[in-house]
Amino acid sequence: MTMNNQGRPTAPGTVESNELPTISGDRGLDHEEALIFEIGRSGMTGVDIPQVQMSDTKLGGLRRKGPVGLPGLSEPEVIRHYVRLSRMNYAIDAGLYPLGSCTMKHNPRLNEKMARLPGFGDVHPLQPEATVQGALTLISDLMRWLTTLTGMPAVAMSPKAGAHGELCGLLTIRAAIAARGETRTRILVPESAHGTNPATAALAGFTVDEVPATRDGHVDADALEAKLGPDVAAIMLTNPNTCGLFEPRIKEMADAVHKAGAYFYCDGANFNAIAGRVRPGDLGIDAMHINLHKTFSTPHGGGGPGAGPVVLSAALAPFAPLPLLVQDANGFRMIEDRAELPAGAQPFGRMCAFHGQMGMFVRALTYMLSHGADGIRQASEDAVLSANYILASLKDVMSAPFGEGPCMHEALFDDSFLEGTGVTTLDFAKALIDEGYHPMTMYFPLVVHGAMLIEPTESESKESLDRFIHVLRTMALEAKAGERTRFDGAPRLAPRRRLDETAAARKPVLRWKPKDLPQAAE
Amino acid sequence: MTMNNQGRPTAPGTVESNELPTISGDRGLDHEEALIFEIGRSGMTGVDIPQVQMSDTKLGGLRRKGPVGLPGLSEPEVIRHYVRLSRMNYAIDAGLYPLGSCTMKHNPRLNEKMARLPGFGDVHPLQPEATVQGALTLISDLMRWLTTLTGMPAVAMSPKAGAHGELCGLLTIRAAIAARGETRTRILVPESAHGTNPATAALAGFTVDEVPATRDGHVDADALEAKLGPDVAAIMLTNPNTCGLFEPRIKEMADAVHKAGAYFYCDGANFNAIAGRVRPGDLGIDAMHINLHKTFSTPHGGGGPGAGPVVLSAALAPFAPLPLLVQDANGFRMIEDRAELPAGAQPFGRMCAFHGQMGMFVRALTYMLSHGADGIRQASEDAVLSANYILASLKDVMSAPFGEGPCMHEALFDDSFLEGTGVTTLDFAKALIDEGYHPMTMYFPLVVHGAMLIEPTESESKESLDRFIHVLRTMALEAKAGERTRFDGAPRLAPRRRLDETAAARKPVLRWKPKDLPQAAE
Amino acid sequence: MRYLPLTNTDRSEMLAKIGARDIDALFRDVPKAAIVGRSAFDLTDTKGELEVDRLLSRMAAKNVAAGAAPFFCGAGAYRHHVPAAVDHLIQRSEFLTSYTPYQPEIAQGTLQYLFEFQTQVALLTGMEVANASLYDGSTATAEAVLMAQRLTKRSKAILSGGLHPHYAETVETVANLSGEVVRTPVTPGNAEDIAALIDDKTACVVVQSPDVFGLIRDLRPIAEAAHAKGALLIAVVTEIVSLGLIEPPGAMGADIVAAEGQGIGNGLNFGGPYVGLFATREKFLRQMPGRLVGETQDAGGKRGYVLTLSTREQHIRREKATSNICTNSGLCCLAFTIHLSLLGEEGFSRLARANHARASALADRLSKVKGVSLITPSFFNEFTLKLPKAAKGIVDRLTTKGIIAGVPASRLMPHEADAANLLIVAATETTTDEDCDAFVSALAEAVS
Amino acid sequence: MRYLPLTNTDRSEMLAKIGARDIDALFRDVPKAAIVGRSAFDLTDTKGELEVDRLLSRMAAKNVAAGAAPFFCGAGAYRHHVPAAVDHLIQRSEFLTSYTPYQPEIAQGTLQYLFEFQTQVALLTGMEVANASLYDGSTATAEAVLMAQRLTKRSKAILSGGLHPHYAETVETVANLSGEVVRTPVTPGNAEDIAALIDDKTACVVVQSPDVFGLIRDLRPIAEAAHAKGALLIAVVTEIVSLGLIEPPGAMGADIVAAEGQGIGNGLNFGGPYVGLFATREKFLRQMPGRLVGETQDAGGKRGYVLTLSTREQHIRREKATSNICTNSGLCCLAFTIHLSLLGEEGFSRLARANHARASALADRLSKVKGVSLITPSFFNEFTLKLPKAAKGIVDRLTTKGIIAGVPASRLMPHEADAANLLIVAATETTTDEDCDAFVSALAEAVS
Ligand SMILES: Cc1ncc(COP(=O)(O)O)c(C=O)c1O
Ligand SMILES: Cc1ncc(COP(=O)(O)O)c(C=O)c1O
Repeated sequence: MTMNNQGRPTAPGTVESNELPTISGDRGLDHEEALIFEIGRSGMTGVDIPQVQMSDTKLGGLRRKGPVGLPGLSEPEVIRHYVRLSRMNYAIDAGLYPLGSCTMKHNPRLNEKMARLPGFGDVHPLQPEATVQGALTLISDLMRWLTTLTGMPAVAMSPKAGAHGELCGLLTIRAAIAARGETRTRILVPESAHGTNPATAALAGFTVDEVPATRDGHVDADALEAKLGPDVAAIMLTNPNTCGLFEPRIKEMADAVHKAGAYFYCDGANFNAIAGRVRPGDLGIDAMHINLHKTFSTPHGGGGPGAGPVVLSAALAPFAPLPLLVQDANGFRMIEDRAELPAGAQPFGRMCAFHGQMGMFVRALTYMLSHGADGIRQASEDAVLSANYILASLKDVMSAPFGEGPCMHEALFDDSFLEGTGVTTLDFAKALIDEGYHPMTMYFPLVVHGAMLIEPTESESKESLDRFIHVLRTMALEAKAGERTRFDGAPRLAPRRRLDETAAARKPVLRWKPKDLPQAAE
Repeated sequence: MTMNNQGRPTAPGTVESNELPTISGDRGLDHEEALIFEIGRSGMTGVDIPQVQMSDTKLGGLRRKGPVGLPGLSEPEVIRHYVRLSRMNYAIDAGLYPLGSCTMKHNPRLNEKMARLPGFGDVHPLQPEATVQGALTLISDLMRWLTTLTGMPAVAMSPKAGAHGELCGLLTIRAAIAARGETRTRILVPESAHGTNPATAALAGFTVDEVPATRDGHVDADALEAKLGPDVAAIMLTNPNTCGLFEPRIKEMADAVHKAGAYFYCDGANFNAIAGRVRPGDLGIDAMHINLHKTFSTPHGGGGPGAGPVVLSAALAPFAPLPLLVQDANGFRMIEDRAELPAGAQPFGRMCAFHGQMGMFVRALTYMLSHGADGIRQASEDAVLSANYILASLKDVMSAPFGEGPCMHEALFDDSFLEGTGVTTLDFAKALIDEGYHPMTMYFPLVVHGAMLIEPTESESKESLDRFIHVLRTMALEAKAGERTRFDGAPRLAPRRRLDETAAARKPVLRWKPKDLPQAAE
Repeated sequence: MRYLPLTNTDRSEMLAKIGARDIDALFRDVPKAAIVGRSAFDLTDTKGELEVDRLLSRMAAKNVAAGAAPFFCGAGAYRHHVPAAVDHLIQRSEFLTSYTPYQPEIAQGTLQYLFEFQTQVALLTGMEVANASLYDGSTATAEAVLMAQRLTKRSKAILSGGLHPHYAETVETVANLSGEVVRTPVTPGNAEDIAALIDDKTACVVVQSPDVFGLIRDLRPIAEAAHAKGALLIAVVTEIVSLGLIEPPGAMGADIVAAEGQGIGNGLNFGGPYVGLFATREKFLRQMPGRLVGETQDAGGKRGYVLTLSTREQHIRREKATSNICTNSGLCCLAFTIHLSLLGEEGFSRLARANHARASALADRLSKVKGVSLITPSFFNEFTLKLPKAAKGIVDRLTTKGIIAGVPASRLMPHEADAANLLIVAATETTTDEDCDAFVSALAEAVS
Repeated sequence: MRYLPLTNTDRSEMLAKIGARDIDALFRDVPKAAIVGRSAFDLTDTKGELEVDRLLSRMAAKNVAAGAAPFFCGAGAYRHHVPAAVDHLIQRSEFLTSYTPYQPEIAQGTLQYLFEFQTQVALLTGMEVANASLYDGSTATAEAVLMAQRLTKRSKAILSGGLHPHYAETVETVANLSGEVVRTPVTPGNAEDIAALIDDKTACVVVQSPDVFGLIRDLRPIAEAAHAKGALLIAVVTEIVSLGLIEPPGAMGADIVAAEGQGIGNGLNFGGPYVGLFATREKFLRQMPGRLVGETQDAGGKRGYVLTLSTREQHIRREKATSNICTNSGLCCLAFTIHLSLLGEEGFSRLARANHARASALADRLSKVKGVSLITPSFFNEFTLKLPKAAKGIVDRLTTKGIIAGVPASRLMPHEADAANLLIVAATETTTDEDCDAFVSALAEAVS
């Protein structure tokens, strides 16, 4: 999930190190590692491919003239390089990852194994359909799980992540409106919305109209209804919302929206709070993306890949994008062209080449089959229970802007408890790093000052939650007591101290260059 | 390779830490981790197995009465536990591992992939031979590589590690002598020999007679020849020897031994120095084990598993243990019983159940096919070159007991360069840990005082060797200059400071016990 | 359930601490009517690993894996050998289960490999800067068109007929909203005269090389024509390995390169996840979509890496962002960058040569089959054949013989009448002589 | 060569530094005659990964994987489902490519899991202490006999006829050197009266339960008899999963337990590597073979683990060591301990129950086949059938039908005339109903 502190570059002053300097620069098991371009040398390679004879005659005179400029490394060096880099990373497998809005839950290893079965991992998107019936069956089974869990009649599978799903949803809505011969240009988006929502609305050619939040962290339903009008195409609501709360007036808002001839797009990034307990279809939602990489645990190391299927109401279903999966006497088939459309289908277009994130589909279905409907329900309950446990255990020492709770799967705090301490939300979060934890989401949602959004997920034991709570409580009390050592210049125990983001943005160095060439940015 | 400092338990005095204490006890990416028995709780499990109905009637009245006492953990907890533990380990993949006599070379990942092919990993040792012809072909191919590389006519594949191979070799010799109607009880073993040599000789029912080393680190051939006699069954020589030197008078010794009616057993742990360049068969060797987990890179994390096939001369071949792999019209067959023996075969017995370390065989053959004869030769040359480069780069600041070199694949130093500095071999080695390196082998071989045996293997780049040399040079110069800070109480930057081995041995605590039970050892 | 660490005892203790009667109390805000029970879902319950493994393995067994047959499909996804080290390394817990490197102090591993990835992509494409990936080649192409429209403040995008039809449709879907998209006629085996169509309303021309038929395109004249009219040239590459042998778009005047990176480090995966490569000129930096990693220093003076120029992105700029992308292709970048690090200059060029040699030899043999002709005079590892009958029928026929003969052009462009008999055939380093023999004889038989 | 980081330039620079003319100069000590060239080896040269992968995959394809057929072999190696997490974790670089934890400061990961492993083995077997593994069950049994001979200073070892013949031969091979080994007659389906044979020269009796035919043995009377004569009882377990349901040897008076741990965490691997489990009484500690990990503290007062009591071992005691073992089964212990940690009390007992239930149901059905009878009244997941014909022929016949029907007793004991018609059949949680149906009907047909 995005961290707005990234948008407020920090430039820490240099701090002197009280560490015993080593000769090598490495420290015990912590190795510094140069860039591959600094390690490699020419002539070396980590693969053995025979040098074949070959003529230029079929290259249209466009044979590459110069070298690419890639460094040469042997396999042992490459392995050591990436193993060392990996050791500089925090990960779910190493500890609690309470990054609000990101649902960093356990990624089961069985999912990885299944995704690597040659029958899934080594099939081509365009090989004859007779040879991929198993793959198409899997997609159809996953579609059934998604529509059943959401209580929606249809789902578009091709979107490659949540934001892509948002785009898919809005384009479906756009098409539906056009099919009615109308044009509607405005989309209502709460100020608490995730950045992708307004960005997507703009991308889809709509103007964004912000809806304020109430003092208790909900969307102001009255303000929203007041903003409805003939030019409103849709509202984009996140539910549970980005403050970790369920919108109590959601059905009422849905009715109002529909009455106004608009559609209700729901950002489903927080589906993990309600899966198996609440069906978005019952709430009057017309379209919702599901982040398979969050709710259904497909690993997205380093920031991806994801998958963002979009469930659709009956009103929107006909406008789903190509390709369309259909089943007939000869089995499953992907309809990739308008010429073969089933009755009523009016696809708005195509989201991407081929038919979506199959690798993620395999993992998500494996997750669903493993959990089952009962396990998915239990997971949601545990996620909500854990967030409330954290809220209840910390609200007396930290400040919960929306009071007593209950919350859904995320516990939100603001920085008022730090007022006057000189400790900022950033300091507080960075101090968590020294304690062996990944910080919570900071400065999001924007409706709360110095927000700290904690999403423990269902993957933590009570013992783990208790340890985390103990650390946060102690930190909060220290901060209030004016004991700042732990916070000033934190982290101290990580592979790096705070990094100078201002300098990085002022003189961007976005790639390695051979020493002789000047850095382009300079 | 064994470290004799283990035999001299060290008990460091407690040192006070100048570290910033954290609330959690964890420090950045370094997490402390409790025992699974302290983490788990009853009722929890990391697998979902249906509870089946079952009657006791077929259990002979011996159904388990009490629980086992195992802790219950969920999959996420188990994964986190082992990931955290792993992060407390040094490994080849993370850095140079110059552990003399252990040949800690790169373990190619392809080998792991091949060993996991269902056709190899999921076949049963006793399933019908018609269904395992591929597996038997693989063993036969590996046998061919081993006999060709060593220039020996036969090989026994079942031994499970080097020491097991030594036993196999000596039992073969014992059987050969018995077949001659003789009894010979004495085995000559150089004092520089690895501990497994005398231990194996004793296990095989022989008495051990030590042969001294010459001042230049070779076996004293004259002393050896003088010790030969009608009661000598064999000599056990390591070549290249444990000082990292090739025995120049090896053929002469072999001839003398044979003349005396004894056999020549060679410890092949150091085969990596000569593979592809020298054939032990040409040196008059009768039996030699090959540590596939060293020379041929089969991973043996945490101390195993290994594989120790034994190549045999024509004189010893008939006495190889069961099972025997033979090929006939119907393909390959394992002879597991004396009734079916081919002409001349007089197996001395059986080393273990089934037919050896198949998983290691797959990896070793993958290594051999990948390298090829040329690559294996190059690997040996690079291993020897790298060791000599280290010797040449350090001999002026450290002390090389056997002078100028050249050495083979290992560079041996003693502690005379530390004399009077107050820095011991142990301190010196432990200081390497803070520098990000695994220490060299210490206090072995015993023929050298305060030995430091460095085996870089062929897997390191020149840059990596240069960094290592720079660190060692600087350390040696500091030690000589009396700058002890780096050495006293090192390591300081590892997950643990020096551990109290004396206490561990005095009051052994070899298992976790529930708090209420007293530790058995107390 | 094996993935859920809370016991029932834990749950009640936690509820007690919260002061909630039961779990339902925590769902207080949910309209009662909207809370459903287990029965609302006609779905199975928890299954053990063994059972799930069996179910999915059976499904997988119903597919013909590319490696299990003579296999010649390309058209945007290519089967290459990925060294075992790649899959081993990307499964390192610290890579697999980390997320976007928002906390640089404990994400240097991810940040450094992304910085290396950006450098590799810039080098391959011959461009100045590259981002930290987009979803795939098709969405990267769409982003490129939108970026060109922003940069030129012009609306028209001209798409070459040689652009992969799926890519063209993806571009149209989004770019039509902000402007107009023109597609030039499909000219299999020939380069259409796209330069002629460029006018002063043109924001960009989009040309793929090698194109969807495998033909290698000379981008230089197009770049000149575009630049002369103040338009940008967007070069699309669907087989990234081709850049080991062919002149990079950057050297031919491309302003933006949008490419599919699947061919390096990533499997076929039935279409995804893949990795979108995006490179451009330094001066266009601030209009780039997607994440960027930059070099900087930490408070201790050590070199380090951070996400930078985020002011382009949705989480800062919201509706004014250069793109709505958030999650990208992290792990696929990692596979890409590891594989390319293993290859290095030497390995990469050998790989490219091996591919071209394979394809050339196969093309020679197939075009000797009676009634079959090669229509792509130049190509890298993929070419197009004209068959005497409809390609789809031939492919189906060969499939029954256990040969996956390639992609019928009609599957991608059903409306192009004269594409009906065209077969797009790819061969890579994984193609064996036996594969080729089987294909040649089966084709000969099928067309006779 | 992809695994060798030195370039030729590096090599000549290094030779220069060394002051050696060429590489041969470094092999100075090797007798000239003994230095051979490339031609001395009739072996292939370097091959790329793709090529090696193909070669070995073809070999592997020539075998019938247990998972690819109805499969009923046991007799010392058992097919169980190993959770995916196990293989993922043992491939962590820090586990896979580390070695014996000689440097405890940077090997706590290995040392702690070995300490946990020792605890688990002690708990499973019901003994006080266990070591950090031996090679496998058969060599562990041999070590146990040698240890008993040392402890009792007696020479005779009595092996039960129910002991796996490969184990018996392994014991004989080493124990005969130091004393005498007596094997009691084989009594399929019955417990021989071994107690009667124990005399005051007897160092130990070795009894396997479940025995090689699957029969569960009551060790209590044997332990009593042995102890009465000052001898030790060595209990052997070849299917470790049985201890989830059966009374542990420790509770029945065993002095030493030698077991095969393959059944937990480790695959069949055609016979190895497996993991030898070795547990005994605290008072025998100093005569134990193999490595031991113990708890201690570091200089900072933190709890930590080290290799301990090494004064028993070859590297210290040399010819007086309790064993010559050095390299053991490290990674296999790791797989074992991870799998067992995943199972926990609950999972392990369910697993054992599932195995017994499967085998019981199958035994019932097979023994109803005309002419077939069950000769093992008690068993865990493996039992023995008496067939009307030679078992080997039946097994071969069923093999042609794609069914791996089990292990003919004659394969293990060709000299036992009345074993000819005996078939040893195992069923585990991986055995499906379809597997059983196929087996039952095929057997019925084969024996009729
Ligand atoms: C609330 C919310 N909406 C949308 C998104 C975008 O989803 P994705 O990152 O999969 O594109 C996110 C992900 O961070 C999110 O947290
Ligand atoms: C010289 C020498 N001989 C024998 C051995 C024993 O081999 P293994 O550990 O495989 O039993 C070793 C291994 O450490 C060794 O270094």
